[in-house]
Amino acid sequence: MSEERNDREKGRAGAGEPGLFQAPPMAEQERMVEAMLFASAEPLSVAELEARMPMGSDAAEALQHLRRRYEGRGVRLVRVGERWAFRTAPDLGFLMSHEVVETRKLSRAAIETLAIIAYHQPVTRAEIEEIRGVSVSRGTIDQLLELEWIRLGRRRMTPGRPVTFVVTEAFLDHFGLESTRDLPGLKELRAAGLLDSRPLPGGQAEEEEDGAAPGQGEMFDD
Amino acid sequence: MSEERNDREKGRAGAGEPGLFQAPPMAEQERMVEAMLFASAEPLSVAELEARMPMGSDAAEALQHLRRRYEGRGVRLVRVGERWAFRTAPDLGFLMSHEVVETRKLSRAAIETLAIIAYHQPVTRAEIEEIRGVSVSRGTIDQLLELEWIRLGRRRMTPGRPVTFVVTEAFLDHFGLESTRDLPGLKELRAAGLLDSRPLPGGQAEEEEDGAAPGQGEMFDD
Amino acid sequence: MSDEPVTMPEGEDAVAARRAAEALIVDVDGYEGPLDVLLTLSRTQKVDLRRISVLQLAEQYLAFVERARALRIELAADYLVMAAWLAFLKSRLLLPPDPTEEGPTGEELAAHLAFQLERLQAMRDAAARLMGRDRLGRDFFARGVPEEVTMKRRVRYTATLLDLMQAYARVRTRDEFRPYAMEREDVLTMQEALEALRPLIGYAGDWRRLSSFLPPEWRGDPVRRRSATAATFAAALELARQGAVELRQEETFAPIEIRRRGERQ
Repeated sequence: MSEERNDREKGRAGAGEPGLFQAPPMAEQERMVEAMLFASAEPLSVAELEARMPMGSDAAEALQHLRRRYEGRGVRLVRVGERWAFRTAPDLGFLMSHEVVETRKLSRAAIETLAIIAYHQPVTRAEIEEIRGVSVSRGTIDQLLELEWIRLGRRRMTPGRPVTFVVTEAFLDHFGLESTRDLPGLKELRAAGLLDSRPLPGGQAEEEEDGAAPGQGEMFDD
Repeated sequence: MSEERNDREKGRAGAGEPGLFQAPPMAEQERMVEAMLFASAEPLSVAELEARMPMGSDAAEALQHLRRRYEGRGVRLVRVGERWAFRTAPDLGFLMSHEVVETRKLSRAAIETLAIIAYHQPVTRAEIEEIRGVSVSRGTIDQLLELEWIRLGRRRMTPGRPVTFVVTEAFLDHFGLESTRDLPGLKELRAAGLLDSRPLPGGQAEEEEDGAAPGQGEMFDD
Repeated sequence: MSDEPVTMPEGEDAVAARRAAEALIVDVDGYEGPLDVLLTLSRTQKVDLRRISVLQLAEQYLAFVERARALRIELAADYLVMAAWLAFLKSRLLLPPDPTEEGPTGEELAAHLAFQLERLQAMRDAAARLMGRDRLGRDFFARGVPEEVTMKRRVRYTATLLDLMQAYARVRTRDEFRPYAMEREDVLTMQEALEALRPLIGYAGDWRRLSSFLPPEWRGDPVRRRSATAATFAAALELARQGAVELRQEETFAPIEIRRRGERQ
């Protein structure tokens, strides 16, 4: 830089030229154009550049040099109508979008549907709805399919031949299970304190638990 | 560019490397960093750059190459604390009258307070007052906080746990400093003992200062 | 703040002296506190701040405060505290040290004041150098058209095995998904009691205690018993209203008795 500066001083000192002062050397003019285009909020024309540069400067030539200098770089000097501006190289556009991965908890509907599929697979949508007591939205199933935690199983050999859902390898991976048989039964859930919220009155809950085990057995038998 | 692209393809194709994909060649990484920094008005950290680059990229090395490439140009790659940014060369400021943003004039109190925070950080309000010999108005601190030139540091582990103030990266950026270590005259001031907190002999009422010395050491020690 | 040296000669140049004094006093708000005044005063000594005569400085300051008071201008407490402190310092510096006295010597106090003044001056110089640097937005510039980095948000859903098990437990216990309804397991409705009571009443020609009509399976558990008692009582009232039965009670809280109506013996 100091060399360039010296050149500049020399350039300026040289008198007796047409202008009152000689224009700075081209390398210096190139620096000027570079800085102006970098800092400007809008593209600048040759005339606008020259209006801000020392007398006798040739912005058009400086632009040509600058354009060549930026060829193949991450930034390019581009012409916008009659004006000039720096723009990011088009092949690097992907850097201008930043992907943010946001981790979100699965919705309650989704996790419950998933749990029912895991415990009762293969299971039809109607069965899921019966167990949950509310209808299952298309979106919930789609989301689980998209996550690749469930997939379509064989069609049920009943009227209408409804599709069934089963969980996938990816599901087992995510939840750290070797097989769905590793899923704890209701008794274990209760023992683990997961069922302690308001047990059903009377013996009914017990009955239900008892019932769950064989049910599950059936479900998971290969 | 086409050559570089070819290199890149080759680089990616090379299998059997530790990463899943090999990082693009350094020339390509340099272009990426160039594009990202050119596109941003705010300084970016190595981590922020790498988050947007292909796996295995080394933004720190690319920055070193890039910095050299822009030496003496109209635009320079500067370090601002832990971040990097392109800034126009200061000797070309005269071309930029169009871009000058009128800033509010700071009061003398604000300027002095800012300098004291920069040179003595982390520093409590009581310490600033002790150095200036006058109370610091809320407005002064607020103004500096608003400019984002100062921020709150850790609380001092002394009675009352007073908050401390430190300068920010925006401060470094504004004054063209790479780090607080580059503050003008810092070494001389420290050598002259003028950055020591020297309690009043006899130690009346100035206990609060005791904590200042280690705090400073932390901040400025290399 | 004026940078001109402040001198206060006695006599001769009285007008100039007064103007200097007034400048100081009138500007007292312009001063950034007593330390600032002292720093200004110390400049008249035209020596290194480390070697200023604190004694002389104290005298200048006290004279300044004296003049301010002569002009009936109120001084802020800070200034008076500083004046008192400097008077104390002056006495320490003038009197021979008393070895029995505790605390710092006059020299130590003077050295500290000199340090404070030097440090304040150093910070002012540093501030000036800082403000004199090339500055962003004035001497060097950031990118004029920063490109927006578009944030693409990709949501990754997670759930733990615990979430899964809890969800299943929730569904299976149905404690949160069933439309809200009172638990009826231990409640005998009046309708049920009526249905139970009606066939039995045919045999009750004599007064019998109402409690004997409780369905047997509702007698054990106290909760069930209470519900059944209430329901059966309500059913009995209903039957009485219809004219099918008569009810009586010997006294308050005595057992309620019931018999079929119309068949007197």
